[in-house]
Amino acid sequence: MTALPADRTSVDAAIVMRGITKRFPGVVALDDVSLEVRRGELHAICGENGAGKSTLMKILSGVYQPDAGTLVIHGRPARFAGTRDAERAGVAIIHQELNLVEDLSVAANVFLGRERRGRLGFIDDAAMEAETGRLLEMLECQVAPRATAGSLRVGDQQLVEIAKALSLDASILVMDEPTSALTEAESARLERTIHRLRERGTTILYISHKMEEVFRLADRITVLRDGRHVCTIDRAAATPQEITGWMVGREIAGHSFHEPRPRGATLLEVAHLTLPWPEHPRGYRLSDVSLDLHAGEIVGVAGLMGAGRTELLETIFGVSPPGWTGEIRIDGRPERFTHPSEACAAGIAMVTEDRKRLGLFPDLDVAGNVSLCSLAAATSGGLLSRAREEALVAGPIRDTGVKTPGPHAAITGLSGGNQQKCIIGRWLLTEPRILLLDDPTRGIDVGAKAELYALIDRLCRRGMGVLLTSSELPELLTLSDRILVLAEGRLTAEFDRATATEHRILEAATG
Amino acid sequence: MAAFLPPSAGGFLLRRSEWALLAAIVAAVALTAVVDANHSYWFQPLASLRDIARSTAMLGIFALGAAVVIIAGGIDLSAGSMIALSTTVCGSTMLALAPAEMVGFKPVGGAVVAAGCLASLLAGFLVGTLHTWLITAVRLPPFIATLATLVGLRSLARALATSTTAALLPTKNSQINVYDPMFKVVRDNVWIPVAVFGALAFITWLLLTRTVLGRHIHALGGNEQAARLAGIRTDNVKWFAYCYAAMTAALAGLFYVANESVAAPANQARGHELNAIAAAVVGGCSLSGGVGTVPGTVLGTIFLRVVIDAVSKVIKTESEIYEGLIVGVVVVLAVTFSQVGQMAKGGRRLLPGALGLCAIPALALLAGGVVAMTASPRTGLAAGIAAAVCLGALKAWEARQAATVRPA
Amino acid sequence: MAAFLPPSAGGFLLRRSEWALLAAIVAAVALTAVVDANHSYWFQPLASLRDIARSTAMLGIFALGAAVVIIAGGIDLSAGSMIALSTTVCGSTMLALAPAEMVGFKPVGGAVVAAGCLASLLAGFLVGTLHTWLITAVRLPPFIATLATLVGLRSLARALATSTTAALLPTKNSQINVYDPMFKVVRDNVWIPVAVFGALAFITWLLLTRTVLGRHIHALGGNEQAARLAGIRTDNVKWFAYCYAAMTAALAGLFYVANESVAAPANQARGHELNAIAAAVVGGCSLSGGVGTVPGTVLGTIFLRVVIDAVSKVIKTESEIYEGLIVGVVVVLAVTFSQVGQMAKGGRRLLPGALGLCAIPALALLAGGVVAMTASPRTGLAAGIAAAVCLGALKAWEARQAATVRPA
Amino acid sequence: AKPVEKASAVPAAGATGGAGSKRFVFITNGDDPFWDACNAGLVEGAKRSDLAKKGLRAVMEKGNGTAQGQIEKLRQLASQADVAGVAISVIQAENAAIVEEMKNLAAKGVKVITVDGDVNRGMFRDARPYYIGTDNIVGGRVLGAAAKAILAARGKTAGSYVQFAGFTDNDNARARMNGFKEAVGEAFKEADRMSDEMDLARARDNVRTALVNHPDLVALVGIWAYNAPAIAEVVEERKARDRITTVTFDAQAVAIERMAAGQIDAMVVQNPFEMGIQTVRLLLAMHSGDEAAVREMFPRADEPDGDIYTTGLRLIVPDSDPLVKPTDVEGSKGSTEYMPLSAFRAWLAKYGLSSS
Ligand SMILES: Nc1ncnc2c1ncn2[C@@H]1O[C@H](COP(=O)(O)OP(=O)(O)OP(=O)(O)O)[C@@H](O)[C@H]1O
Ligand SMILES: Nc1ncnc2c1ncn2[C@@H]1O[C@H](COP(=O)(O)OP(=O)(O)OP(=O)(O)O)[C@@H](O)[C@H]1O
Ligand SMILES: [Mg+2]
Ligand SMILES: [Mg+2]
Repeated sequence: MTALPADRTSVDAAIVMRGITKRFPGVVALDDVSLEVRRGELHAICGENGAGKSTLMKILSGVYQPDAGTLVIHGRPARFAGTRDAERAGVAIIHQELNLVEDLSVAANVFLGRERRGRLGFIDDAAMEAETGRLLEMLECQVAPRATAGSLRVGDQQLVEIAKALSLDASILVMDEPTSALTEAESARLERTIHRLRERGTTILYISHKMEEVFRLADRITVLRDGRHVCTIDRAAATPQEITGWMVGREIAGHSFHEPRPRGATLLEVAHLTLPWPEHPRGYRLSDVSLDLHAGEIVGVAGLMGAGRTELLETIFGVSPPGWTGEIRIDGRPERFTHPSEACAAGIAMVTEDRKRLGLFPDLDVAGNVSLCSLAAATSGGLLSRAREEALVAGPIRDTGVKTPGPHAAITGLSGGNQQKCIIGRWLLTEPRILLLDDPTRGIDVGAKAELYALIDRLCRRGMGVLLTSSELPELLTLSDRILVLAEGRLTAEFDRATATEHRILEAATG
Repeated sequence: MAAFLPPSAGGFLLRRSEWALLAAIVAAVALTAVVDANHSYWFQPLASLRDIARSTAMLGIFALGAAVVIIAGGIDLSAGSMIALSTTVCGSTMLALAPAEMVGFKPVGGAVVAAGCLASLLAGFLVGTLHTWLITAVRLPPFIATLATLVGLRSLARALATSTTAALLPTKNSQINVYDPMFKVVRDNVWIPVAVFGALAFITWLLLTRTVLGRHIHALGGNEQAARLAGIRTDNVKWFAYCYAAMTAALAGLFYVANESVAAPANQARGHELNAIAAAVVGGCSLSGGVGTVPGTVLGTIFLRVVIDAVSKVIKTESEIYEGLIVGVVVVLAVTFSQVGQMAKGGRRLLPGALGLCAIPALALLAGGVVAMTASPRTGLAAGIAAAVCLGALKAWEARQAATVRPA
Repeated sequence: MAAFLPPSAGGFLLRRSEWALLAAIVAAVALTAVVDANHSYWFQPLASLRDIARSTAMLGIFALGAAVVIIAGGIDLSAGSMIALSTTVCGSTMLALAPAEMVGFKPVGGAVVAAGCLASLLAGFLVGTLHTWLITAVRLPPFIATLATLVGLRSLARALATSTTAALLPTKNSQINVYDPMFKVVRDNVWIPVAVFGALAFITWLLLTRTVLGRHIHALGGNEQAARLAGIRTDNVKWFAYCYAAMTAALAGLFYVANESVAAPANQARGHELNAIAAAVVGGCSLSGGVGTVPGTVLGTIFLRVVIDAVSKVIKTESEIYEGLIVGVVVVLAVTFSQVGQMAKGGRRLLPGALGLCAIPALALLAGGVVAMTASPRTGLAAGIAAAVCLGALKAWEARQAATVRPA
Repeated sequence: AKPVEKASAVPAAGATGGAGSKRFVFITNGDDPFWDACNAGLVEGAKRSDLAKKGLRAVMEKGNGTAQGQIEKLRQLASQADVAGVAISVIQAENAAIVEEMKNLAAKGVKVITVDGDVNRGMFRDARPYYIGTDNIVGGRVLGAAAKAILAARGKTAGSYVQFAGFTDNDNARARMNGFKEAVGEAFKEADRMSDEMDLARARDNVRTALVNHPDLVALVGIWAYNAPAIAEVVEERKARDRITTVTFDAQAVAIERMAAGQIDAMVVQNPFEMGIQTVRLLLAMHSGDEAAVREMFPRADEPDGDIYTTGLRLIVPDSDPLVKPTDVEGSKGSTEYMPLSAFRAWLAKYGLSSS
């Protein structure tokens, strides 16, 4: 590890962190991390899940206080008791996870904690809404400042978070995976904003799991591993392979999925599926969508945020309200699932987006989380047996390569990638024939991603049909045999592996 | 509030659901005026109005406090006990300052009365502080913290009453009579509590909709994590909310003393905290926090009191037996009503599957039983059967709906 | 349970916090045995044991139901009223089937008794169904749904009692006396309720830790949306949980009848739902759902009853006045105690900032006041000052701690 | 009374000083000023027959208004060695469980008597040897007769009345109500019996409702102590004094003021103070096996109803031209004492009482 020797501290350093250490009950999140960020540069921070990136940024922005170490902002030693102090010192942060008050308006959210007062000290909504309007314009985001944050979709919510940070016009801006919930188009807009900020001389710390992004934007790159500073290097001097190598501390097999998979019988047919959406001008979430899925095939569904990919999968899985029309056939049998349990019984499994909210059971341990959907197999004489359960989950834990101290470790102690593997393992136990994956690698590091890709490929070769959505086109291009494109809830194009390119897909997706 | 509303919920001055509530109130009054055998609402409007106004004001004062806590994402179960403590503190203080007058039922003088009232409000502040401390520093869930004080404060009040009277009166007493003319004035002039309620409602409305603190209360209730990350001192906001609740309860306690001319901690205002919470919820406050308005809470309070009064007017004898039942049903209906809209849209079924099947006898039995007991067994039986049939039909219809959606 | 525990919480047979609770119980008993002027625990262990065992069993039976609902992420405020309804249904049924015997205080026979008990349990099932229907189909928050039944069911029970007695007895009566010898047997043999409680606890433990349904209950409480997406029929799981709660309450109601030889809906078991919830929470159930154990709940119940009994043994005169206060304090301490560990680790401050400053007088006043009233004013003053000083010192120390962390 | 009162006013005397001394425990049915007067009686009784010297104390335990409360209280006492005697005001006269617990106590050698609220003598005559108190039905009759007289004096020959109590099915409440109904006569119709679950706000609302609901209302009857001020105040508030006759039980301090202010026409007052005194006297006699003393109180102990010691009733009337004359209540028997308000107050003052 290469901590910076004191003498080389350049005068134009915006941030100097020395020997930062942070412990949480059970884990050392950061261990003696030193880091220097130059004024006006865009400094990318890379690392696996749980490497300590967010923790370091939270310390920089006053959310956490370090157990040891010092922090110097613009040459002045700083110690933040709270986010307020950080803001005063000119540090603003866009957090990894959304932090919006859904019942409040967009404007109220943007100025939360820094409300504008009018005459008599009463709150001045008009001013804040006007200001918010300007900020959103700058982000090229069409959202009414008066709209309630909860009514927005994920992408717009993320943009509101960004507007929140911009409204501080801070000299140092931390972005913790700002694009993890954004699609290419939205990411592009964000990048334009970033360039504008840099022209103003804003220093930006940028965290992302998307390598191409990092290499497009960053001046310098710092790599963290297991809470330790591995190295800081100029982008020009590094290659993505090196960086990922440093991140995971090993070489990642450049797995190739291109030897063709045997294509089996038709498992799933969707014909003229239309899902109404009453209280919305568009009137539908999905309109006249038709597709089919064969055994041993991976079909990718591309689309901008809000295109209706989740709705498509949810409708197939029986989650959506019963109002939809059209036809869904499983093995040629028309089905109308009113509850996920029916879909499970028919051999369908769905790995949902938003792991934390829709996938994890924080109070159950790893075994409990994995075995949940196939507990019947863990019972003897009607009662659950610990031994049987352990035996049951051992398989999927091995197959998916979950790194866990043991089957009875707390799931919350695992890194995001491993949690996701547990959830996939949960569904593999049900031995599904159709696997619906809704953005399975969101916020998961490259190492874990590669392993997941390999896993998905293996499953497919076993004759499983996979319907996959992703907010990352490269991912779709790597994995899918065919790629369908949704735009505004309508099916606008279908490509096979040969004809698909990022450019053509984006064209179709933007309608 | 308007600023926070999704357009759908919006409306002129009040939200949709609040207009509905208003309509319900009017309907209830009209219905009572007609059904009531001696049409008291029609012939003695003033008397009835005075009664409803008084009881509404006395409940509303601490219902506002309850609403603030609920909007801030908490809950306060201790209001009833806080009221008992407030009455006792007020009584004890006055007893301590002017024992002779208190025993002799003579006026104790403005200063002493003021002292008593201030002592009560101070007690309210301290209790609110205690709650906040338990919740933020000790990290108890609000439900538990205020559950503990629900039991604790009443007992404290009783102990206080006994020991002060034992020390200052010839005989130990479990309650303290308050006979000062000032309290009598308050008792005789209904407009006083009503005015206080109105003023408090206005202040609370300003606070919640037009001040930064109010915005922070909504934020805290809506998403505590986000509020903290936005640099809001959530602990202080909570502190305010719980003190506001406790002090409004203390204030209400003073009106209890005036209205009942006694501080009787043993069972004064016992269980009234639930009325307050019910009023807030009927008024549209969400127990998950972040949502709620003052107009709603006020309307909710009026609605509750009107219904209770209507019951006692319509059912002439032993109305108190049926009151709870009717209040319960009405609360459910009121809260349901505010969602009927999206229920219809969402294509939700009211009697789904086996649960629906078992719910039918439960509901029919309930309906039939109530009618049987209020009217005659035969009508009750009829009503029960009728209910069962209707529900059965609904169930069948819903089932067919679900089926017809399937392809032939 | 062990299967669900983060290792830290684990322990042999019981969790850490449960061992602590056990220790607290032993301590309380030992202390009482010593402090109690006539050392009843020492000289008449059996009598005391019998009382505590009986009251523990009667509370525990429906505390288990409360625990199941809480673990499933809900809450049931209606237990007390459900008990009243259960006693009344049982009484009314027996009265209807054997009016002559009931009036003449003669044995009514096993069949009639059985009918009465079954009717009560059926009522429990229907109420549980009603709750689930309100929560899942009508989409009311559990707090509101069960708050409504808390008010409604008691009123229903009273109406039922009055109307049945009016129909079957010479005089209308709002309570039904039950003299059947079978109930007397239950009343005289404490081991019966205790055995039932034990069996029920075992069944509940098995259910929660060793069955699929139990696992689903935990999942539901931990993350409802995810549970549904994992193909769990969440509505049915809720249905079970609420029926379990209501039916355990109904079962407890039968023991109330036996124990009090009367069905008196007006105020039987009023407010006991809070004891049950308190027991579950003291026993480690989290009101946010997903967390909780049967051993914990059982220990929590024992702890509560032991404390209450101890109070009445130690304070010889007017113990009932101080009971609530002490119970409140003890509940707070018990729940706090289970977190002291991480409090120390987390480097949390007990008296942070201005809130801490204001909390000091509140706590000191509380301590001083209680001592003053139980002992003498002078000692009270002393205690109050002492408390204030200690807290002040703690505050100062914490402040210095916070300061020293900053670099010189 | 003061010094002694002080001594017992400090529960600590019970908490710590209790070692060695034995207790007479008085279990009430609920918490009401009525019992404060009774407690004063206990203190007075203890002073008269200086219990302290005999290593005895008389203490009061207030019930919580439920049968279960009394049952648990009795059980707790059963497991405490220092309980010499128990006096209980039974909350449900026909409650078998309470009776059994009383018998259990007796079996342990504890002297058990009933005061104010007796068990159903027909069924449970053997539950206790003696009863101290007043026959509530007689009280009801006296008040009924008084009301009848007053109404007549006001020229009212017909109309309806409403009776108010905490729980209308509580035994002494029912006895009083039935007694009143019986004595006031058929001419007047009982419109309703309203219960308020001891909620004071509720008590007032009930009176307001009654005034609105029953246009032909001529009289309001307060059965429990706190109903008196509630009725008086609401009647005053409604300016209905001219058409409403107010008669009540149990003179709370406030009620006395109300009568002085001319808002209550007649009160039937039990004598809780006397009950307290006699309770101590009887329990002491039984405890020390002093047959003579017991005989003194119950000369006809072997006769069917020789087990009742009546502490007497008082009919309190305003000083200035009361509408009810002593002769009016002669008919309804019982050792009822006719007493003008001033005399009653003098009596209260004598023992430093504020209510009775
Ligand atoms: N509040 C917390 N309490 C306990 N442990 C925590 C907390 N926050 C983070 N950790 C732990 O600290 C380590 C670093 O977490 P952090 O979120 O910084 O990783 P990361 O690099 O941001 O990962 P990702 O790429 O998934 O965001 C992880 O092991 C995590 O489990
Ligand atoms: N909770 C919600 N409330 C209102 N509208 C919603 C909600 N969730 C989704 N939508 C709308 O439904 C449509 C589909 O949204 P959704 O986010 O599922 O699309 P998507 O293609 O799945 O996006 P992604 O999968 O990348 O999140 C969008 O128009 C979105 O605005
Ligand atoms: Mg992170
Ligand atoms: Mg989606």
